Amino acid sequence: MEPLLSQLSRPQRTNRQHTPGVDPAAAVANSHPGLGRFLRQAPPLLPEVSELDAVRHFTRLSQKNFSVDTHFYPLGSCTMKYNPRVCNTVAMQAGFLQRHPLASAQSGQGVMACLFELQEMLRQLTGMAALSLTPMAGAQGEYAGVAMIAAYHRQRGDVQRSEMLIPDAAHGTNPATAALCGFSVREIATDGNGDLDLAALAAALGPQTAGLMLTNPSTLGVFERRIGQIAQMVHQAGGLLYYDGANLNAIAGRVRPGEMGFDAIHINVHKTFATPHGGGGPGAGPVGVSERLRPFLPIPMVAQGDEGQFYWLTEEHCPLSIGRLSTFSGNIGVLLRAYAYLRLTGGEGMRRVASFATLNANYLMARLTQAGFQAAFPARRATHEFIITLQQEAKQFGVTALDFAKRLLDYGFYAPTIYFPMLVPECLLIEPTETESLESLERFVAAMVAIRQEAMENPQQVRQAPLAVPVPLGGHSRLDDTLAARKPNLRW
Amino acid sequence: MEPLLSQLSRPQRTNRQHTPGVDPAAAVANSHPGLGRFLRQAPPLLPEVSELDAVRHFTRLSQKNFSVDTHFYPLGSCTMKYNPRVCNTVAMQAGFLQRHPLASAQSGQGVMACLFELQEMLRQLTGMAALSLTPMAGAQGEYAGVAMIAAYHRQRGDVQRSEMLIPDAAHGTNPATAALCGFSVREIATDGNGDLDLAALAAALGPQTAGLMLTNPSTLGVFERRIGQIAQMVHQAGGLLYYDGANLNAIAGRVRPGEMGFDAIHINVHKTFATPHGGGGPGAGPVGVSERLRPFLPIPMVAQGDEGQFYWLTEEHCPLSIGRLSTFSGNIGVLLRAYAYLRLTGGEGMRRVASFATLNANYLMARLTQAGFQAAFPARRATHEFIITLQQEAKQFGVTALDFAKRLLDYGFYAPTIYFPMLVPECLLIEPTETESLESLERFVAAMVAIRQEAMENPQQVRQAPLAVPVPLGGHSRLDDTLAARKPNLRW
Amino acid sequence: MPFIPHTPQEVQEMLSVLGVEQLEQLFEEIPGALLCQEALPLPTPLNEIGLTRLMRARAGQDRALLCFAGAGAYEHHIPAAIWEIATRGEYYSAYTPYQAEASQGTLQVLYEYQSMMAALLQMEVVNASLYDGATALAEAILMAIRSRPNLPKRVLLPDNLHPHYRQVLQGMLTGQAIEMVALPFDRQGGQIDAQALAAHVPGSFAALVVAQPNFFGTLEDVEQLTDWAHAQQALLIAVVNPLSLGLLQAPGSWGTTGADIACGEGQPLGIPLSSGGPYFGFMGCKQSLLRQMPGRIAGRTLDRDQEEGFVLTLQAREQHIRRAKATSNICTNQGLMTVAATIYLSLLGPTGLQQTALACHQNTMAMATHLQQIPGVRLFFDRPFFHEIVLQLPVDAQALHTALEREGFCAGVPLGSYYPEMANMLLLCATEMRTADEMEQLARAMRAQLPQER
Amino acid sequence: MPFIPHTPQEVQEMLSVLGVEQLEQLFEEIPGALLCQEALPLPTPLNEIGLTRLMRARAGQDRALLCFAGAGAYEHHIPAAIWEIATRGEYYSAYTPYQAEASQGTLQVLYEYQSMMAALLQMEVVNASLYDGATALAEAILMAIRSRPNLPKRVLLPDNLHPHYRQVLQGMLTGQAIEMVALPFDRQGGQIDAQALAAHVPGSFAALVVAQPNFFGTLEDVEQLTDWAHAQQALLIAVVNPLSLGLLQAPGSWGTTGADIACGEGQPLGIPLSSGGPYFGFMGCKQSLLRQMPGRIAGRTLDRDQEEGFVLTLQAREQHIRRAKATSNICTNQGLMTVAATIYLSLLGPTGLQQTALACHQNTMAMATHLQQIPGVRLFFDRPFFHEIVLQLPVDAQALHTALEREGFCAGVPLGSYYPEMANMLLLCATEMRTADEMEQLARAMRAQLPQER
Ligand SMILES: Cc1ncc(COP(=O)(O)O)c(C=O)c1O
Ligand SMILES: Cc1ncc(COP(=O)(O)O)c(C=O)c1O
Repeated sequence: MEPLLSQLSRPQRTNRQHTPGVDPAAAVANSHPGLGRFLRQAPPLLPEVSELDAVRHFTRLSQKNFSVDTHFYPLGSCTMKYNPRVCNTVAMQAGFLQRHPLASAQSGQGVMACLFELQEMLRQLTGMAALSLTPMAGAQGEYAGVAMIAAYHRQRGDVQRSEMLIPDAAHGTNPATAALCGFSVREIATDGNGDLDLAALAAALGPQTAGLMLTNPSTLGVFERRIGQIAQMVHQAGGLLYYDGANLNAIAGRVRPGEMGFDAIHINVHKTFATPHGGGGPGAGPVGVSERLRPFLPIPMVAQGDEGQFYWLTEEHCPLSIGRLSTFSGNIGVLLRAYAYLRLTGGEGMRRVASFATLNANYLMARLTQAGFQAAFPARRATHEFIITLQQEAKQFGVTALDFAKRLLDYGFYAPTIYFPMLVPECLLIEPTETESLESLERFVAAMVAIRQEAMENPQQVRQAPLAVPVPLGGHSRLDDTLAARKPNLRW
Repeated sequence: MEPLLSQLSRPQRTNRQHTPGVDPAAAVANSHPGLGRFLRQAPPLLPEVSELDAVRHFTRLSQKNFSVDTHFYPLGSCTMKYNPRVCNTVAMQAGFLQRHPLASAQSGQGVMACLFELQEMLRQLTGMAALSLTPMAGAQGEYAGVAMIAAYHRQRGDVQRSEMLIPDAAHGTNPATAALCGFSVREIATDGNGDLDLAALAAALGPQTAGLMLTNPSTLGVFERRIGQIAQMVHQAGGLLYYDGANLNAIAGRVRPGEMGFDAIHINVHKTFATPHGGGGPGAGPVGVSERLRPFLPIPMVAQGDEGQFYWLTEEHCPLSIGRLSTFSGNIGVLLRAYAYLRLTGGEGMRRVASFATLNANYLMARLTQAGFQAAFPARRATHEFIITLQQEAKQFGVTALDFAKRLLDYGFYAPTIYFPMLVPECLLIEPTETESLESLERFVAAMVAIRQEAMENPQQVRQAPLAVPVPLGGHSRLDDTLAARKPNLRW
Repeated sequence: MPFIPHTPQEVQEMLSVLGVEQLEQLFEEIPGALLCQEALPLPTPLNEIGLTRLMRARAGQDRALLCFAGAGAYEHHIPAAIWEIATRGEYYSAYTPYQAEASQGTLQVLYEYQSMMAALLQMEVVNASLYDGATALAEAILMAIRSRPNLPKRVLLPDNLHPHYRQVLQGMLTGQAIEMVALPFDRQGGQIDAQALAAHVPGSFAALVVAQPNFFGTLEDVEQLTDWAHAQQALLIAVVNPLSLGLLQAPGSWGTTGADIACGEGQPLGIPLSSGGPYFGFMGCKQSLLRQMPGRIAGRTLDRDQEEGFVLTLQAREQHIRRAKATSNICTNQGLMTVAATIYLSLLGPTGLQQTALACHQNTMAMATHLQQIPGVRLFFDRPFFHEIVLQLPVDAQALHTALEREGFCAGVPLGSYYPEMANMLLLCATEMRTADEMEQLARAMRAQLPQER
Repeated sequence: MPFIPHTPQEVQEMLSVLGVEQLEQLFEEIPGALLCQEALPLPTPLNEIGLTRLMRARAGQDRALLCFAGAGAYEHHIPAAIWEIATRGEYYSAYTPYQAEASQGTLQVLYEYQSMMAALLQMEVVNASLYDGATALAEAILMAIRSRPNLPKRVLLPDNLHPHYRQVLQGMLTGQAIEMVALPFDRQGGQIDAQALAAHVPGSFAALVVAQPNFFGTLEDVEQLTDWAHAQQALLIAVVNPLSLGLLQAPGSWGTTGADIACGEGQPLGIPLSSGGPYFGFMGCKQSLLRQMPGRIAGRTLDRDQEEGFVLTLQAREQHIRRAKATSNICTNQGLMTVAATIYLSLLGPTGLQQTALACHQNTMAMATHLQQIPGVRLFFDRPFFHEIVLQLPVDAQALHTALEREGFCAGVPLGSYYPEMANMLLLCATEMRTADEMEQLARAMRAQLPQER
């Protein structure tokens, strides 16, 4: 293991190059006379390491990560595609980085132009009437959408609508968000084809229905074909439709959620629009709405005045807004990267992205199926992703989806998403994305086949995987999650 | 092994994002009518890889390097100290990067101010009368210095001076440079204390002597104490003194070559002044001179006019100059990094660098000696570096300096310089630099002790080292140099 | 193709494996009426040359102002090493570290982040980040309410809390029907009006929120407030500026037993201003509240070979396991920002942090001295401050601000839009980045803009 | 301390191991008279804040001009990925890869660099870089002379070679007493004057140098020149722009048997202009000349386990082994620049390189068309060019250049200081970076500066 920073620390090791010049002798004289009683007794117990040791430490640690820039990362639902480096470079320019959030709009016309155009492009792509960029991740976009649905019903005096319908296959953020907004959650079953069970939906709909949260393509990797009918049913019951836009990669530029009948949608720019995931964020979750929810959009948004100048829409302009979701204006640096990406692709490029994301997913599903793996929905077209169930392998060899996932690490692949969606047993949710080459896909198939062979011949070995990720990449055999949760060790 | 780019290539794989928009239909119409016969028949046989594959390839390859940012790198004579990241950041600004070399001085006052001040600072530190920044590495600085010595003698009509004296311990660039300048090389022996053999020097001096090239501290890691006497002897014989300034790190700000009596000096900014080595350059080798060589300095140099404006000194201003050494003005980007470093350290900081470089070298030498290793010059103070001879170990266990060096890689250390200087058998030339912590040094001692233990118990194992650098770091056991030279395979 | 590696031949090969002729056929399950027949009218694609040109022009349009604004986002020194390392592909392009064995880099950084933030805050446990300061406070309040199920869903919220934080809470807490009770501030010192507390009896609210420093930059009597809240059976939620903790008392040591939850905006720790984001929210709490904490948490554990390593832990709190019953809906957080903050803290160290905080304070002191010499200008609050001050002007603050912007200053934040009665007031900040000369420049410029009474 | 990790206690510990009390004692071997008693009077040290401020100001001072200058250094598109990767610490802070097993990253890149450059040049072997274009040519000539020991130490050097190259050769070849014989250029086409060749008989010189394109941007009859040189028993040294080889014939295919040595400036391949450096020189040659080649060379080999890997090879040519008899004194070369060039070539690929070269040519064509419409302005040479043209003006070129710089243009390079008879001429270049609009801007600005005759 790379030593902890605390182990590298030595008392009084300093990096003066980062210290402002303060005259210790004049410390008291130059400070507020009343400051004394507010002062910390002793400096914080932080490690004291040299800049070289810090650089080495964090450089070496970085090498222990699998990442898109180093490995195939077929993590379903996460769209781990290539994050063009140029998007980082152009976003990290001093002009953008140094601007204070409360500086006047006048002094920020460059960044605001980008944001305005991004709003417009995302509006185009989603087919929604209006859009706000401010949510800081998918889940906050969901929050904004569901809060708008709540506000809509409230504003109409329709106060009985306390229930949010959510398919059982939905991502965990959907029910969590509905709950945060004060709704009770009612699960709707999925049928054997991966579609929503319409009978169950019909049964659930009623005057208490605030809305339905849907992902399409769903988290099962298939397109909900009866979306028109579903939208009609929900609307007829007085509910609204929320679209979880984490899964846009295979349909962006091809189908527009607004035309499917959705009233609100969030977009994970850190998925479809290639902003990096940063080992856990930051992302951004712009939220779009149909005409009826427009007044409720979260602030601030960027608008363009008559003379072409950009300005912020705030509570003054949007009295019905659900309000502010972040201290300032959301993850602007991330939005700039999404903007840059969209300028590189354009409309034709987005269609191409969707085509090749779809091609890669379907091809990989076909090849794995040929190789004897069981697709969860073999009769369906895959969209950006698809599911393999290892139920058979689990039964026959006692080797689970988790074991396969861990063994893939030994083979130099990041693992697909496992055990989500929960309704497919022993599932691997696999999303190759359009930026992977045919060779990548073939190497993955070969690894899967090899692991199944191992599972047959030496299941015990696979159950212990990873045997050991090579040392500079981590050097670990399987880590004990249970121990971690039982005796939490959360700091040194 | 990471596959070769050529193995990742597929015909017609393109990265349109990097292609300018040319209309293929109008290719002929928009081209010069006479161009046809100059055209290449077929596009060059370059690999066709995607941007993601390229990013992955070069990112993964980078991880296979040991570097200062990841490992202790005690490579003697190379001063592998921490290269402050800020020096890279400030040098990589668009204002600097985008300037055309032939743009007017008027439009480059920012970069020229830095260069001018760097000239002045280096002049101060070396105690020379004047200085030119233009040489692109140490060896080119040497070339400039020796060419100036030649020009000096020539200008005085002193045409018989055809011989350059060079200590046997000197770096290979010294004799190679002297030869390049048309001198014949005469080696001067080193005495048992690592000092120059004065009798040998006296015997060699004569009317044919153009000069003496000396490193002080020498490549043996000791300071030539009788430098005053040597300078006097050489000058008396009509020769000039050249100072190889690769070894400034332990004396910068403490002793000035100009005051030792040197007439010309080059400085490796990629050693003492912390510019990176980049896996083999670029560096920069500014050259300083005493008053008598001033007219011969290579152009261009930066001067400051009466109104404070900076301008280039060219052949017009310096008719006796040895001329131009590079197409434009040398490695300006590297010089900016050196400038930044010097602004961070200042005069006091450079003294501190020298002190701690000396402390680390002496401490490491003492600890290795305590541990039973044989220092080449145990009675001497180490300067920035010192030599251990493994003659004993080679005799007793049949384990050579090369074997030790290779085994150190297995222990996670880059190896010290070996078999240089050639006059100490089985030598390790060790230079820890001031940026390494006490813990680094102790870990190195422990590794050396452990390897000696292995050499005793299992010499065969050490002789095969590296057993295997971990896979992501290269994954290799010892590579076969002989095979490489016997059957050169220099491209795919 | 840009970012798509497929060659024409490969496409054919792949399609034939799928038994289709055309890419379009892969969309056959989508109802035809929904399919867009052609590309949507986005701007024509640029190549990298065009994009770079465009974005340089855009960044160049944004005017570099000499920054004296704070109000929740601060211009601090950001060591160059931070972003040179944090943008390395291995950090930048990795996902949330679900597969621990393939994510030890990010996980160890998170663990170190948690450890250092815990030390800085003197809190027992810290999570791996939330979106930003305002949402971290919202989560803290939700957490406090959850952990005090027997108390009314009421929290006391001072008016001297950042107005944007109050706006965010407004939105995020209404869904849960949480009542926010405003606490007025003292007109002399800007701190929470101690008398107003008397109106609240034990057991009538679940938590008291205290910002230290408060929005006006002045310092609260956190000792008394903490003990008072605890005496009322309520939790004390501290909102702190992490950089100020180089100098100021850590929330974990406030009063007899310390704040229960500490949260705030992490931006001062190495994150560029960036017009407002991405930043990150941090949160620490007492061990006893751990299982109510939202967000991801990294933990140390062992592998099969008994080697130490790191995993995401206590995931049973989170939405992907607990779904509607999770402690929060947060999923993606602000990971990369915590990498930056971790490097920041390691480069500054205790001394660096202390000196930086001190320099901020002293610069603001010096700025206050300069500006008060301008006729008609005075410090509005008389209490000790950290690095922000409220300046009372003889004119409308917004107008002066606009005038100074023309001169190249971002002269703080006019308070009128937040506190209508404070239309003549400006909230100003001078961090360690401001030089003596720059403060004089500001004073000169301000003097030039103001009526010359004498 | 900045960049020095030692704590006071550690210093004491270390000194006591050495048996001394003070750091100063470690300098005791140095004669006292030589020791500086105090710090030298360099500028006061800055912290990183101050340095960054200073360097921003300095970079900001350098004016961004719209660049139509070439003359050996060209503004090309540099994909962002290149420098994001090349400045990774593992490349940036490594030494020359002496320990092969610990340097496989750099070594494989060098091998790939050599392979791609060999393909681009169509030369059999390529080294791992030299300093820059001019010194690469100097080395090529030295190499040619060494490999033709029986011929006189004379080389034919055209006057249409970059004047700076000729200056560098002047210095670097005199030490070796090599005679450089000037070849005039044709006044119509700018190419080497074919008639002038007749003066040189077989066996009277060791090498002919040909620049393609030449300094004036026009194209030489390389087929004939190569065959002619070979017929005289001399070597043909090609100086080429690597980017032009996306379009133009590779030196390895010139004439019947190709150039013997090809060298040049690598800057167009992903290296920023940077006021002139660091760039890199490249060199390729025929297999038969390999052992005369200067500089480092990476080779593929096997390890003990028969795995393929890379080492520096043929080191017996180099100064650290062969010392005074080495093929060159070069040691440190321009390593990191070749990493950048390797990434550049891999991102552009054959199509990208071809398209880029074509765009350069077409833009220069378009520029020529625009500018020739200005009264009194004409293209001086009538031969086909790659991406540079010489423009004859009705006024002094330097004066016009200065005037245009005030308008924001770097309007090429006035030729008067290199060729006194060409004081009215400007060498101009339009790479793929220039837009149609920018070329019109230049034309408009130039027209405005010139006397309106009609
Ligand atoms: C289907 C789905 N919905 C919602 C989310 C939540 O998005 P975020 O992580 O950006 O909050 C995710 C991403 O994890 C997702 O895959
Ligand atoms: C003692 C000595 N002299 C000269 C040189 C040559 O310097 P450079 O490699 O910069 O050409 C070196 C570096 O290798 C050296 O160590």
